Order: sequence, then C-alpha cells, then structure tokens
Amino acid sequence: MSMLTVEGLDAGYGATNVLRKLSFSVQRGAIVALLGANGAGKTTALRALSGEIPARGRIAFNGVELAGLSAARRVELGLALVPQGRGTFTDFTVEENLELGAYTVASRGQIAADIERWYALFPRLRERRRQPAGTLSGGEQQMLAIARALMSRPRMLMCDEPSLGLAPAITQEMFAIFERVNAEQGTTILIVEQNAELTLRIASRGYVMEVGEIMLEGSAAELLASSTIQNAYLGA
Amino acid sequence: MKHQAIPGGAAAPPLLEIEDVSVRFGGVQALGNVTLSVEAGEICGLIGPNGAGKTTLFNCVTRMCGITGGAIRFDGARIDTLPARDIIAAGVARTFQNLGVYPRMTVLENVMLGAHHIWGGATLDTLLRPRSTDRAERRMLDWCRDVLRELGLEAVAHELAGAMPYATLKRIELARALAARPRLLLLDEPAGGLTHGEVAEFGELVRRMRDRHQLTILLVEHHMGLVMSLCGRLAVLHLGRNLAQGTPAEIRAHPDVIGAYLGRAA
Amino acid sequence: MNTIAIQPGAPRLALSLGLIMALAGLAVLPALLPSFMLLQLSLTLTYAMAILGLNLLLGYSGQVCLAQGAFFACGAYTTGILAAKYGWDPLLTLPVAALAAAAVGVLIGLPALRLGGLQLAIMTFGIAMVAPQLILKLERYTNGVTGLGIDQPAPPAWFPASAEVWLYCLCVAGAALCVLLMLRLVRGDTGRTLRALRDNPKIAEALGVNLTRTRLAVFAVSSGFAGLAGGLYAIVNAYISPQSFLAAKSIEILIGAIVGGIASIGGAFLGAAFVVFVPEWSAEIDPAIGGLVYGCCLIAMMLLARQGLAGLAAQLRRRFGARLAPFTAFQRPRTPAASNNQEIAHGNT
Amino acid sequence: AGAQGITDTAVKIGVSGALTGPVAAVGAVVEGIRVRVAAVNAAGGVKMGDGKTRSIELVVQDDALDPQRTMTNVRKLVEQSGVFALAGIAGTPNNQAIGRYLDQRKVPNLFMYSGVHELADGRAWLIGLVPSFTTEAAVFADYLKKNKPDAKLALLYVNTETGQTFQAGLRTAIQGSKLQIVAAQAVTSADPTIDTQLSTLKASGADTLVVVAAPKQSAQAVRFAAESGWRPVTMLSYIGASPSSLKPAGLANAKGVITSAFAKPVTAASTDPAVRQYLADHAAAKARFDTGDSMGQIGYITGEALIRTLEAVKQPTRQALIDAAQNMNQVGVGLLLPGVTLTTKRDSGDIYPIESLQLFRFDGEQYQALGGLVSFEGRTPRH
Amino acid sequence: MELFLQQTVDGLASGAVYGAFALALVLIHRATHIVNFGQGEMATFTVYVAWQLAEWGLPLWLALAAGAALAFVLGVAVFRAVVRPVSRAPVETVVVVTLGLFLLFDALSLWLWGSDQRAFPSVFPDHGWTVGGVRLTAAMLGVLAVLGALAIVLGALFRYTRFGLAMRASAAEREKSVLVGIRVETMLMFGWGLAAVVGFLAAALVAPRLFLSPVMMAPVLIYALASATLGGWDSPVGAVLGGLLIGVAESVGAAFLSFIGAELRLAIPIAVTLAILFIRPAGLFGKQGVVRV
Ligand SMILES: Nc1ncnc2c1ncn2[C@@H]1O[C@H](COP(=O)(O)OP(=O)(O)OP(=O)(O)O)[C@@H](O)[C@H]1O
Ligand SMILES: Nc1ncnc2c1ncn2[C@@H]1O[C@H](COP(=O)(O)OP(=O)(O)OP(=O)(O)O)[C@@H](O)[C@H]1O
Ligand SMILES: [Mg+2]
Ligand SMILES: [Mg+2]
Repeated sequence: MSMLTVEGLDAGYGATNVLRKLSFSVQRGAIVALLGANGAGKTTALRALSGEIPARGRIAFNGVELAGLSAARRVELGLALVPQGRGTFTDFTVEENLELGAYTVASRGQIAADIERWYALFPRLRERRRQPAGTLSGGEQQMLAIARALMSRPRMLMCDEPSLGLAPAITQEMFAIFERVNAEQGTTILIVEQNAELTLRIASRGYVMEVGEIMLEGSAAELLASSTIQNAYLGA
Repeated sequence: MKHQAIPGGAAAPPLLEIEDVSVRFGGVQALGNVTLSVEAGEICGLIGPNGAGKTTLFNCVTRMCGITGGAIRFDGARIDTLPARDIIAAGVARTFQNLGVYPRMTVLENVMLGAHHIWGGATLDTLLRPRSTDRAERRMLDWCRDVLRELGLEAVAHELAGAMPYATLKRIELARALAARPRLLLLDEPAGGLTHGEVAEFGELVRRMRDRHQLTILLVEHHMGLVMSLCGRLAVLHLGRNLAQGTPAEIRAHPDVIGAYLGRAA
Repeated sequence: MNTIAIQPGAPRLALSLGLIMALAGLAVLPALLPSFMLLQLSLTLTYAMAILGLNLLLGYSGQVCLAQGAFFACGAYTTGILAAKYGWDPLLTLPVAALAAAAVGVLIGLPALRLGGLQLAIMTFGIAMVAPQLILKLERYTNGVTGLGIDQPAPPAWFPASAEVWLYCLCVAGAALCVLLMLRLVRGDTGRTLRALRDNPKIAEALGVNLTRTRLAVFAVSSGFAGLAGGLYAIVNAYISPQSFLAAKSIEILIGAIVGGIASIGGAFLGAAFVVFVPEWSAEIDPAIGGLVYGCCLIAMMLLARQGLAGLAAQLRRRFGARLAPFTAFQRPRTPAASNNQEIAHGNT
Repeated sequence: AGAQGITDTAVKIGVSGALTGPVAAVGAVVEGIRVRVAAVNAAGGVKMGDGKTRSIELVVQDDALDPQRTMTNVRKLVEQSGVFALAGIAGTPNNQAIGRYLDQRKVPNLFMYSGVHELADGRAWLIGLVPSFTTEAAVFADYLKKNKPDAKLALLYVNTETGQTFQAGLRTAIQGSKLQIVAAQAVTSADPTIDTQLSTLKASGADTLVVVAAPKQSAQAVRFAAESGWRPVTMLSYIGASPSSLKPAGLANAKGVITSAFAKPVTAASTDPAVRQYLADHAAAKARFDTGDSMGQIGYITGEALIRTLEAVKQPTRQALIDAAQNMNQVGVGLLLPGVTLTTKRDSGDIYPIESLQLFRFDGEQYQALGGLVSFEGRTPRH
Repeated sequence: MELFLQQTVDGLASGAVYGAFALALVLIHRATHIVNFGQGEMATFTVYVAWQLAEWGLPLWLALAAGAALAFVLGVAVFRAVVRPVSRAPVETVVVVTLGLFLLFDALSLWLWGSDQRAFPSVFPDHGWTVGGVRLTAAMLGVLAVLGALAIVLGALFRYTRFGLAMRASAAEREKSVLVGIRVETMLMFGWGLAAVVGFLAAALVAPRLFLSPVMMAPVLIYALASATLGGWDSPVGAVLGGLLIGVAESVGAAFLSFIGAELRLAIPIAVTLAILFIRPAGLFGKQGVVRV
C-alpha cells in the first residue's frame, strides 16, 4: 500500500517551472531517500507536497487527494515537513516551539509526554527551554525543528536535509531516531539528503532527482551499489 | 601566556590570535577562556558539537558580539575594540552559517556589497563627487565579475539571490567574502547542501582560492571528509571551551573528540 | 529589477529619455491649463519632492518616518520667516530652507538610530503632531495662528510668461533637482548599501557599512528634500499658517509615497498627483461623502496595486512592453515567493 | 449680464468650509447656508435690485479648515467654476490666506465667519458677519461688573486667533474694574480631555469660569465644573454654547450657564415665525445638523444676509455687490434677535454687520434672556 | 500638593482613555502584526450603532451587547473584504489600507450621524467622592477596573492558552505556522474580530467622557500609539499601564511645567516614551526580538 503517490507534479516559482512531471511513490511505513544534486528541485518538490507552493498534478496521500487542500489541512491529515535551513519560530521559546508543533494534537497528556521525550533525547533543548529559538546555535535549531515536526505525531514526515548543520555524532543519533520513530510509531519518512550513504543505510528505497525529474530509482541496496551513485553522492 | 610580537624573529606572529576569550548570554556561558591562533597561510579547522560556540567565536572575531574577557589580535593589533564595520577593512571577511545573503538583490549585487569597503564611499559622496564615485563603481564591477567567474557563478550574476538553491547561496556568500579581498577568511559551514561529489570539488576550490589570493582560512564544518582533507590543523571546541588541537590524524584518534563529537562511526 | 547599476548602457538611456520626455511634458503644460490648475500642479510637485525624500527613507533604507510634514513645515517656515520678517528674496531662502530642514532631520535621525521600525514610525508621528503646536509656541517668529504672508518673487525680465508660470517653473526645477539627486543616490554603491541596511542591518555592518553615518545622511537628504519642497510651497501659496502643517500632512505624504510605490521615482509623482487630486475629485462627487469615497479609493487602490502605482505600471509594462519605463525603472524587485528566503531575510544563524 | 457668474436667471456663489476633518462641526455653517438658499430657490429665487429674479447656485468645496486648501478651493471656484462671489467662508487664517488673491481679482468675499475684526484691515473685498470676540468679552465683563463686581475669573480659551482675541478683549474690558483674571489655560482641538487645565483653573480659587472654546471643550468644562463640586459662575462663548452640544455634559449640569447670543433661541416649541420658518426650511432641506446647532444657525443667517444683500444690488456686477454689502442700513434678518440688524458703513470702516449681543442663561432646558440687548454698533472694541 | 494629587488622578482618568485605545491596538498587533490606524474609527462607528439602538429604546446593556456583536462581525468582514487580499503584500500596503479604513469609517459616521456630539450613557453610576480634597468618580474607577481586568484576561489568553499561542505564531511567522497546521487566515480573522470587540468596549467605556462624535477617537490616536509603544507592543497589560503613565505624566507635566503650556502638552507623551525606549528599547513590557547572525 502506498502512503504517498505523486504523479506528474509540476511546480515552480512564477514563470519558471522547476519540477517537470515529477512522479514517485512512498510505501506506507517505509523510509525513502530522495537524492539529487544542488538545485535539482528536491526542496521545491517537498514544498509542493506540503502545500507551501502551488502545484499541478496528482498527489495522493493516504488515499486522500491533496490537490487544492491548504497546507494546514495537509498537516491535519498527518503530513509534516521539516523545511530546509530550519523552520523554527525564532521569537518563541524552545518549549513554545514544541507546543506549536503539537498544534494539531488534542491530548494534553500526549503533548507533555512527547515534550519530555524530546528533552530526554536532546538534553540541550531542555537546557534552553525558556530561550527564544532564534538564539540557539544552528545545529540546536535543526534538532528543534525536527523534534517540533515529530510533535504532531505525523503519519508521514518529510525532512529536507536533516543533517544540515548537525555534528556527526548528532547526525547519527538523528538517523537512529528516524529509524526508531519509523519502527515504533509506523511513521513513514521521506528524507531529502546530501549524506546519501547514511540515508540509504536506513532507507528501504531511494530516488535520485535531476533537473526536476526522477532520474534513477531503486532499492537502497541497489543504489548503494550503483556506480553513478557512488561517484556523485557517496564520494567513493 | 602573552604572545610577544618578535620583529624580524624566526617565528612570525600568528595572523589571528584569540586569547582567553569568554562570552556570556544571560545564563549561558557560550565561550569560556577559548584560546586559538591561526598562522598566516594555513587552513585551520574549527570543529565541535552543536552549540560548542564555533559561530559565537566567529561573531567575536567579527565584533558582532561583545566579549566579556580576553583579547583578540589580528596581525598583532587588537581588534576586539573596533566597531563591527571596521573588521572587514582590517582584512577579515566571513560567511554566515545560516546565510547572510540578500535575497532581494541579484547575485552580483550581493557580491559587490563585499567590495563596498574598498571602493564604496560615504552616502553624500555620491552627490558631492559624482565622477570619482562612478569610476569606483566601474572598478568594483570589474573586480566582482572576476570573482563570480572564478566561482562559476557568472551565469546567475543577474538572477535574484533569493531564487538560488541552498548550496548556491553558500557559494554566493563565499564570493562576497572573497570580493572583500580579505587576508583572513572565516567560513561557517560553507559546504552545507552539497553532495559528496560537490564537496570534493568545493575543497579544491577553497584550496585554489587560498593560493591565488594568499588567504588564511578558519573553517567551521561538520563535514568530516572535507575538514580532514582540507585542514592542516584542527581545533576542537566543546561546551565553549578548548577541547583539543592537532593534526587531522591526531584529532581523529583523540578519545575525547570521538566521545563528544565524532561519534562511533567516524 | 535592479539591474541599473550593472548594465549602465540601455536602461540608463531609456531612463534619461523618459525623464526628458517627462520634463518636456511638464514644460508645455502651462500653455494648456488654467492658472489655478497650475497652482495645483505646483503644489503637486512640492508634494512629489517631499515624497521623493520619504521614498529614500522608506523605500530604500527601510525607515518609516511619519514626520515628513514637519520637515516640510520647517522649510516653509524658514522661507516664510526669512522672507516676511527679514525681507530676503524668497528664492534665496530656498537653499536655507533645505539646509534647515536637513539639520532638523539629522537631529531627529539621531534617536531614530536606536528605534525599531514601528517605534520610529510612532515617535516621528508624534513629532508630526507636535510640529504645528511648536509653530504656535514660537509665535514671536512664526506669527502663531495668524500665519505669515510672503511676497511672491516676480519673474526675471527675460521670462516670457506670467508670474504664475514662473512659480510653476521653479517647482519643476526643484523637482528635477530632487530627481537627479535621488537617481544618484539610489544607484550604484550607495543604493546597494541602503538596501542592504534596509534588508538586514547586521549583515550590512559586517560588510563594512557605516550604519550611523548612512542613516543620518539619508535622514538629512530626505528632510532636505522636504524642506526645499516646503520652501517652494510657502512661495507658491504666498501664505502659511500652522493649520496647513497638521499631522495630516505627514500622513498625506506617506499615503502618496505608498500609493505611488515606495521605491520608485516616477511613483513619487503619481503618488503626489493621487493625494492632491483624488480627494478633490471624490469631494466633487458629493462633499458630504467625499471622505467615504476617498477612503474607498485608497483601499481599492491598494487592492489593485499592491506595490503602488509604480508596481502596477511595472506589471502593465510586463504585459504591454516598455512604454512605461520611466515609472518602473527603480521598482523594487518582486520578493521571491520562497520561504527559505524568509529565513535569509531574518538572518538567524 | 455684467460679470462672470451671473446671468439673468441665476447667480453663482462659492462656499468653502470644513465639511470633514477634526473640526467638521464648523461645516454646519455651509449646511446652514445651503438650507436657506434651498428655501429661496424653492420659492422662485431672489428678486434682485436690477429687477431680475435669480436663483442662487451654490458651489460648495471642502477645505477641512486648512487655509491652503481654502486657497486652492477659492481659486478653483473663481477661475474654474466662475462664481460671482464667495460667501460664508469659515476660519480666520483661511480668510487671511485668500484675502490678497480676492483683492487682486476683485471678487467679493461676503459674510466670512470669523470673529476677528483685525483680519479685515486693509482688505477691500471682504465683509464679516458675526460680532467680534472682543465684543463678546466686553459684554461678559459688563455683566460681571454689574452682578459680581469682585469676581475672580478663570479663563479657558481655545488656542487660536479666536481665543486670543477674546482673551485680549477681556483683559481690556476689565481694566479699571475689580474683576481680575486669576488663571488662564489654553486648550487645543487636539486635546482629547482637558481635565488638567480645568483642575488647574479650579485650584486657582476662581469663582467665575469663562470659556471660549469649541462645543466639545465647552461641554467638558461645564461638566467638570459641576462634577468636581466647583460650581463657579460659568460663562460660555456662543461658539460652544448651543443647547444640543451641552447635552453630553448633562443638561442639569449646564443649568445656570450664561452665554451671549445674537440669534433667537431655537426650540422645537418656539412660536416665533422666523424660528418656525427656519425649522421648516431645515426639515425641507434635510440638513445634516441639529436644529439647535449654533453653527448651522449662523449659516442660515449667512444665507439670509446674502439674500438680503442680493436684493439690494442694483447692477449685476461684483462692485455693486460689495458696495451693497458694505453699506447696509439696519437690514433685518428673521432669525436674529429683535433689535439686532445688519448695519455696515464702509466709509467709517465698519464692515461688520452684527455688533450687538444679548446675554442668556440656561435654565436646564433652554436659554432665557438675561437683560437686554447690548449694542456696540459701529464701535466694536479692538485689541 | 492637593493640586498635584488631583492632577495625578485626572491623569489616571485620561490615561484610562489612552490605555483603552492602546489595548485594542496592541491586541490587533499581537494577533496580526498590523497597526490598525482605523481601529478608533471603527470603534466609534460601532459605538454609534449601540447609541442609536439605545436611542431607539433598547436597554443599555442590550445595546452594548449588540454593539459588541456587531463589532466582531465588522472586524471579520473588514478582514475578509480588504485586509486578506493584501495580507501577502508589503506591510506599507496594509498601512495604507488601514488609513483608508480610518477615512472611510470617519466619513461614514459623519455621514450617518452628523458632526454634532452626542451624550453616550455611562454604565457606571454618577457618583463621586472627595477624598482629601481630591475628586474621584465612580465612572473613572469603573473604567479603570474594567480595563485592568480586560488587559489581564487578554494577556493570559496570549500567554497561557494554545489559542493565544497559535494566534501569536500566525502573526509572527505565517509560513511556519501553516507548516504546523495552524489555519492562519482563521486566526487572523479572529484577531480582527476580537480587536474590534475590544476596540468597541474601549470606545464605549470612554465615550461618556469624550462625548460621542465621529472624530471622538482621532485625537486619542497618538496618545494610544505612544502608550502601546511605552508599554511594549506585545503586552496588553503594558498598554494599559503605559496609558496610565502617559496620562499622569501629561497631566502633571502640563500643570507644573509652565513652559509647556497647552501647546506643547502633546510633546510630553512623546518625550516620556522616547526616554523609556532609551532605557528599555522594546518598551516596559515588550520583549526584544533576537537577531542573531
Ligand atoms: N524562490 C525561488 N524563486 C525562483 N526560483 C527558485 C526559487 N527557489 C528555488 N528556485 C529554483 O528552483 C531550482 C530548484 O531549487 P531547489 O531549492 O528545489 O533545489 P534543491 O534540489 O533543493 O537544492 P539544494 O540541495 O541546494 O537545496 C533552482 O534552480 C532554483 O534556482
Ligand atoms: N544570543 C544568545 N542568547 C542566548 N544564548 C545564545 C545566544 N547566542 C548563542 N547562544 C548559545 O551559545 C551556544 C553556542 O552557540 P554557537 O552558535 O556558537 O554554536 P556552534 O558551535 O556554532 O553550534 P552549531 O554547530 O550548531 O552551529 C549555543 O548553545 C547557543 O544556544
Ligand atoms: Mg534544497
Ligand atoms: Mg554554528
């Protein structure tokens, strides 16, 4: 069963079209990697999926057609996005950021428990809980952004370069967390990443984008072994 | 502890000396007695876990945040008393971790801002001395076009910077910093958003720039491949304090660094 | 888009051509219009000058100053006092008016260095409110509520047309001067640093821009324009009183600037025409509901032209070719729709 | 016909007033003129001195009381609309601004609404209407000299020519008497509340409060005087004393307030034929002001004065019009108090038609006459 | 001394007027990041409607309730009709729209009800006490009490409720709010409605004192703006305290500094606010935004 099916997606900015009939799908409960060079249109694709920019084409999410639905509605349906380059509310405290992340969650108990959980995983965030997110370091903000997205307990999480600005140890931890969330909560995860190796290790499937379309796809193992990937993304 | 400048001595003084620098933000001790020196001509790496204070240290050097203790010397002279706007003219240029590009300006305009301190005049000069202003503008334009060409950005020179993908923005920042003709370049995570292949290319580029423009570079980066291959020497910060210094090989094997920063798979 | 600085050739030519055409147009108008229209056009030009000054602050350096009417008053009273009380030739008072207003501008610019956008707007609005009261208070020089009458300068012997046309030509000359200065300021390095300061002052400082000096200079030029405009206004009207410089004047200038397009030179003139003529037309419909019509006009205008009239012209130009070039050359580039750009604009690390 | 703006069937009159803006209340003057003119037009027009009956075409412009806008309006009225004359332009600086232009163009500026007579000095084409504020000050002083000879006065004045003229007049008028001004405070139309001034006045120990201010501030003063337990003898200038504007102060609080007037008190129950006519005209024209609004009444009187003057004009020229206006001999106007007439005499410098006033006291519902008419005909005090 | 105390009390009374208006301004700023220059005129319009209803014989409290309901509808309608279409345009565009609202509602009230001032009934009894030579009125104390309560409730709404948090978020960062599932447009719409209601309440509280007229609120605008700035644009409580502070400073200053007199009274709020801003750049209760690079 596929969680997300994208068919013939066209999106761009003003007159320029960045995506060209992009099509791919993500299986329910899978971790999928979306790779591609700088400027390939990965960020644009995620924004189109989250409803941040208008798009043409079919997006079926969990059996619901997303075209025409507002971005907020898509979050309610369970599709969360961690935007590229951190999307924290800079003037709001760390804790308020987490609470905002759980805006669509009704249960107060669950919110409190989740906040505790993220504080336990990222003790730095607990130390900074009363501090405006804008004063955090780059990496700390990235942790916060991801934690905030997961606060909504999404069905599917889309992460735009989660490792950006994270120290190696934290990057590893972050990917472990993705695996855990995926395993424990059944959250489907779509990761856009430059760190292809790490991503493909936890992913079951991968797509490679080039100038707005999927150029290559396959299982993670196939891609890890593929020579094109080796050269361009794994830095052999 | 005080480093004495030895005129004509065998050991030339380091280009940048950071001595016992401390910074507090309210209850947060972002830096505590950090000491670091960068020799002229080297590429020095600065690494450390998230929140270790690397960006803050950059901010101290460029005077974008005040220090509560210690001293910063550039080329033997104290710079921690200069106003922020004079740092770039002193010869220190930087890039910003979370992008300091002007999205509503074109790429070329962004880069030309870097050269402002060289050719730019005071606001009223434009009115009072039109001819020399125009001449300066032309010089600036030529120089910045060259820089863009070197960085392979000439194709997008007239595009709005805001329309560029993340990695290109990082490169535009680098171009702007280079346009300032600095002696010391502070790079804060310049390789963000690059694929492995691109990272390698980028390393080459930095080395080339260093040689061509006789730069000294202090590099913050979490991309270990890049740091290890590019830097001659690494300094590690942890919780706002010096943790270790040494060659890449030494650092890679340093148990404290592995524990605090690199993690198991390094 | 802001490519003027980079491609000095073509657009500059188009621009000068446009300007020459505009000037020529302005020059033949007197022959075609009744004299009271000439008065209104002269007033429009003085407004346009004040708006140009405000554009520099608002559009290019991002500082919301609502005291432009106060600088205007400062210029008008400098001219008025020198002419009426000390017998100066009104024309000679004009440079003094500009300088006096510029000095006051710097004075007000000093605290402005520390204020945020909204705070600056409100404090300067307060200054605009206090200005007429201050004029009353300084009754000894300003004649208080009685106001000052000014003898209008006679045209020189060589001038072929009437005194009214002469006054009008003075205004055209003043406006042309402001446009020229403005063009120089918003182009090239100065223009870039101004925009950099506007969009992200911290980064600009790191790039070596002297925030204090630049902002004060901008304040000086901006209020200088308003002062010159005020001086001309006093001459054209031949009479000034505090009633003419209420805070509403500053608001009118603000509206003119925004309706025209805050970073546009041609827009300043369109905006000035808007604030001079539209309220009048709407009052013509029915004096009792003039305000209603004007309010609706204003809102409708903003719904129609979100980037001001200059922005609208740019849109039309994109559709219908380059005929409107002079009005759009300095239009602010469209903000890219992306939100990672938002991130950049906030400049957090 | 002779001049611009006048044909055999119509005469065009321009008006500029504050229809909008912070002092839009003054715009009632324009409305009042409109009411009177509408009535005469409905009756067929004005039978002018040259034997022709003409209807009056009013051209109204809004200036929000900004002199510069008055200036553009007037030029537009004269040069574009081609009016024959102007009437009822409100505001001292406003009339100041247009004085020179109208003199140059030789356009009559009739019955401007300003109580500052000095304004007319040296102007040939202008004529006022209402009494000077110095007159009102003198009438107030006279009353106090007789009824409260050792009164300690607190003066609340609006900080415009109006208030300053009144103050100067009052100081002149009390010279040589035991009356003394123990405190004076200015208000502006930008003051949202004026308690500060009033508290200061109260603290001065004054037992008499004289107010020359707009309706809003006058009413606020009346209420303060009552609510604070001060209860001085309160005298309001006619510019802020109409019963309708006192209502928000509480009519009970306004009981005992003294004011001066030259127009008949207007009440719905009045039986005076002129008042009834006014009420009928007001209703017919759907006027946008209260019948009790003194500004509106002044406008109505202005309209009436205009009609009377036109009736006296022998030739359809501007010169004839200004001649007629500047040489009126006891012309009666219905809404004016009995005994008050329009009289001017250019040769002796008297271009102010109304120069007498009568005091009134508010009884909690309406104004009752207090003593007889005080006339300053031809001898308005100057300051 | 007595005069000083009296001036202080008078200042508090005027300050309540400024604070009430400032409260409405701060509310809409907090909820939408807009300074609505038309706020006072919209409020005046709704108070006129309530007055008209009362004139037609409706009991006062019912007229007030109807006015508040109308205010909410009006706020929402104004948002939908003219603010939402420009909500993605540059801020200055929105500023002009609110100036347009100012003109529009000012003219509308003038057109419908004329320029005459009206007596608006007070909800508080007509009592007064003289304590140590200083005059206190029930109306003033009542207004202060209601205002204080309103400010605290609104402050708590923003600070402690999810709704308030979401409202602040949508005002501060639209794009990011959408990404956490907040319906920003709805929030903004509520913000406008709520602010219109608070504006109505504020205007209805002060109308008996200022007298109802189309231009009733216009002279208060600058005082209210200064109060909000002084208090810090984020804080409802700050707005009210700022208003009181300015009221007292103005009253005492104008009474005891002779060179200020009537003409320069207006300079007092400006000067006081500037002075405070130099000590606390974000105002008394404002939080300074963080700009890190
Ligand atoms: N706001 C914008 N306006 C116009 N064009 C844009 C905008 N944002 C991105 N683009 C263009 O869209 C294309 C794809 O950009 P996108 O950011 O999606 O790439 P990406 O694959 O995410 O790259 P990176 O790995 O560097 O983040 C680029 O060519 C870019 O120039
Ligand atoms: N203005 C501030 N107020 C409060 N705390 C701050 C401020 N600026 C920085 N900090 C704190 O100081 C610490 C150091 O931040 P800094 O940005 O220097 O880290 P960094 O080493 O660059 O980390 P990263 O690798 O994540 O970018 C962080 O924990 C941050 O929360
Ligand atoms: Mg991307
Ligand atoms: Mg950092």
